[in-house]
Amino acid sequence: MINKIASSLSEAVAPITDGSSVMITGFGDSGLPRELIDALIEQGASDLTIISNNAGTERVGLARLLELGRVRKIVCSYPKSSGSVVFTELYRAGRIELELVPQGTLLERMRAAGAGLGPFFTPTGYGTTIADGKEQRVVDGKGYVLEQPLAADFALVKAYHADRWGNLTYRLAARGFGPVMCMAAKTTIAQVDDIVPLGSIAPEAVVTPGIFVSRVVRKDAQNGRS
Amino acid sequence: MINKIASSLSEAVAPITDGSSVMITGFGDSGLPRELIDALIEQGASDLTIISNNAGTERVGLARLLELGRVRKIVCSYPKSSGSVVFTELYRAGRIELELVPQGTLLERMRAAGAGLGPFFTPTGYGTTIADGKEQRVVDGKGYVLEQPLAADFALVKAYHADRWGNLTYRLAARGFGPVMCMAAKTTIAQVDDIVPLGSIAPEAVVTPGIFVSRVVRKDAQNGRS
Amino acid sequence: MAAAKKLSRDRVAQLTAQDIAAGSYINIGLGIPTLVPKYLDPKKEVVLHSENGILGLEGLQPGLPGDEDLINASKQHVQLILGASIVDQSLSFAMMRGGHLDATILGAFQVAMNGDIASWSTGAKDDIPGIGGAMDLVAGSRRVVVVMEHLARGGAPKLMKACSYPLTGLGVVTNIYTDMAIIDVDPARGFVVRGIAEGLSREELQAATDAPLLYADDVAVLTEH
Amino acid sequence: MAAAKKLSRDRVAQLTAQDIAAGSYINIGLGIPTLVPKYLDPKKEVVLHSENGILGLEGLQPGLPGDEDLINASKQHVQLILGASIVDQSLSFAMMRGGHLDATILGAFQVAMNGDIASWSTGAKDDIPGIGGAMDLVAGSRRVVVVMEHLARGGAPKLMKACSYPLTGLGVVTNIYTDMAIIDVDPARGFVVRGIAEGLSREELQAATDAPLLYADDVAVLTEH
Repeated sequence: MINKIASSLSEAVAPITDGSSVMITGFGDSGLPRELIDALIEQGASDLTIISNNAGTERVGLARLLELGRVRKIVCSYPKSSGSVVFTELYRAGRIELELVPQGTLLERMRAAGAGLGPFFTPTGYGTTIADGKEQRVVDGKGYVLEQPLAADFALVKAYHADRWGNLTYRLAARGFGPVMCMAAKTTIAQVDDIVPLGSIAPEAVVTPGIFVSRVVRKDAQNGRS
Repeated sequence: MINKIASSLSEAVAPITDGSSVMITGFGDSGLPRELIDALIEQGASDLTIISNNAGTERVGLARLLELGRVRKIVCSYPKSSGSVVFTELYRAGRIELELVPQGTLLERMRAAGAGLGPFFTPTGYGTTIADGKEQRVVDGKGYVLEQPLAADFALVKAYHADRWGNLTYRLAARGFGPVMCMAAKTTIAQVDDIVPLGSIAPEAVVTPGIFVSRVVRKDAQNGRS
Repeated sequence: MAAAKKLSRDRVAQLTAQDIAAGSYINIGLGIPTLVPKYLDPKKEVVLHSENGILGLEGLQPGLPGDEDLINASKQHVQLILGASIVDQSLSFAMMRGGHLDATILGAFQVAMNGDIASWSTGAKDDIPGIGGAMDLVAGSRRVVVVMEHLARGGAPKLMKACSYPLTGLGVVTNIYTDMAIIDVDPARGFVVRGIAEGLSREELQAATDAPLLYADDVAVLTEH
Repeated sequence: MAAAKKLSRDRVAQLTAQDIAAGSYINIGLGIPTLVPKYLDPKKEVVLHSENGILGLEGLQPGLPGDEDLINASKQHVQLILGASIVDQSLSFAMMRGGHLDATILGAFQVAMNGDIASWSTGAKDDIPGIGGAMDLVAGSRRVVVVMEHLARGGAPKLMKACSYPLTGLGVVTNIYTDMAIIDVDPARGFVVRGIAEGLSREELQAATDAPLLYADDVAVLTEH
């Protein structure tokens, strides 16, 4: 019997090791898997590479992970949201590496990895500093930059409902980066509001099929509880 | 007011001109926009390039369009289904051009066009005759073929429900090629079982947003009827 | 130059809104563009796009509680309108890069007469860089409409012969709305003024602009009301 | 070679099914592979994938009417199981090419000792070519399992030193199940037999095979029942 349900948040993030690359969903404060991030903070893995659209705000969640010195490098499109104080401090002090990627390119690089494609040409950033050191090519009069697939060891994903096979739905615009990150990570861990019986999610309403998901956990599943 | 509803099938296909490229959804006999194909047969446009997974069966629908000599070229992955008698006759007689494309590459080429990407590297077909004349590259020990985006003038799509903005749902596996073809064609024409009031399709249940759709028509909307 | 000759931010937004065709799909960026939606005639059914995967949104009605899972690119709470759809973010960016949006309306640090735009970094040493969706938006939208103040805060021109800041996109800007003028970018000829703020002379406008200005046959006089 | 020494198509399918791990995601191709699902223990919850966008399907129960919008890659009517999901076809192929399927089980014209597979064209002049999803399946699946008769209809070998027909994929096949043997493909060493049909000698198996055969330490004797 397929059973991807983890009985606690700490069990769900247990396999993350030092040096791992970790994708984290979210757009600003929307779609963040807050409970999984807190479990990762508690878990202790360090020397992480974080792939996420933003770099955290205030001194909680992702920003707290940064502040604790657990993140070696961040790959993101927009680390300067108001309130991104921790990232700003670390970056100016030269204590964190930044790979800045246009948001659509970030998504497409993850999708390429998840879909088994190799490098691809995108018009985004052609002729800009983002293209420095990359192959550029003009096709039919339009300029393109060659970008590489981006995979990760883990993805922490905020979803809405899951069943024991890992089929997922998302709530409103929290869908965001979820479907693409689920494809691009070797191990995808999704936190959900509710775990429902197999068959409760209509086949046409499944947004991310369980084949892309390794573990699901209720966002309120504390240690020792299921 | 946005109103993409065509009052008849013939009105829906009216803009298709001689020499057009036309994508057609369907996998075997599933997901075929039969009524739109019949309207295209009646409409008369010729010298067409058809982009579809298969090449029609028996002597109806797409096969009938071929038999009438209206198709110059077909781009597909599998033209030899049982019952593909018309294609076989024309192909052996040298009276139709065939561009054979692996199915995943066909889908990905259309998606690239719809998503504004340039050429991309795919592992599919590396080292095979499909790669003849194409750029090949080995990245991290894995071989890839460079494939080009594939756009079209029109797409004929079988969907299930639509509203006046062109938001679409699909029924079961008839979803198939629909979402990708809607993106890749300049003008997308969708036939549906039912046209529903704006707002009837829940925002999270929309599979193809109206931005990718130009016209919708009920599959039983005959000439002069709405 | 007297401040009185400049149009208000709201008036610039209103002029921008008036030029948006009915039924258009539009992305709205930060800065003055955030004021554009309130001047869109609802009868035109202009559909707003937000890069995080929302098509068909409007500002949250006063008094309603915000929903964390419904925000726009400026991170403001929004609400869905009838006909709205939610997509994953890669499909949202396919809309942008794939030429499906009729226009993107955004601010900029600088625009060059060849249509180059610089909007993401001043290139300063201690600048925290951030691109977000801007490079994708300008790479694919059918029209790239810049809405901004004509001059930078210190009085430096923003409409340039060539941008000095790092570029967001090359040769992409089609139209510019500022507090002094409405200017089209002609790929062959450069900046072509088609509207000028009331009371502002052509000499004054040129003095506030780094690149040479051409004028359309019909130049509208832009009044505050 | 006596036909009695060959395993039946159903037995080959059964042997294939026994080696599929519980909870696997599997794609099933045409030919003998279509017989595999009926030998899968339902308790193993093996999830079948169909390239047209179905994950979680089974054969249509006798007496039920087929639904045109629910077919498999062999164009047979199927039905969904609990936990099934429907996706658009580009996502379905992302599953295949992206390494998300645990195995693809398909037929072939020829397999070479380096793992090359030829399954889509005999290269004959009047052959109507057709690729479908085969090239994508072999390009990405974690295991590529070929299930076929050991010899071609005319008696020619199908397990080759090198394929003579146009290739579907290079160096991809991991395991082969035939009516004579179960053979693993070792990238360094070539064909390694780990099961041989009861009553068949190693000499007879080699005579039916173009490429040299190695043997695993433990070679199972494959009985019909």
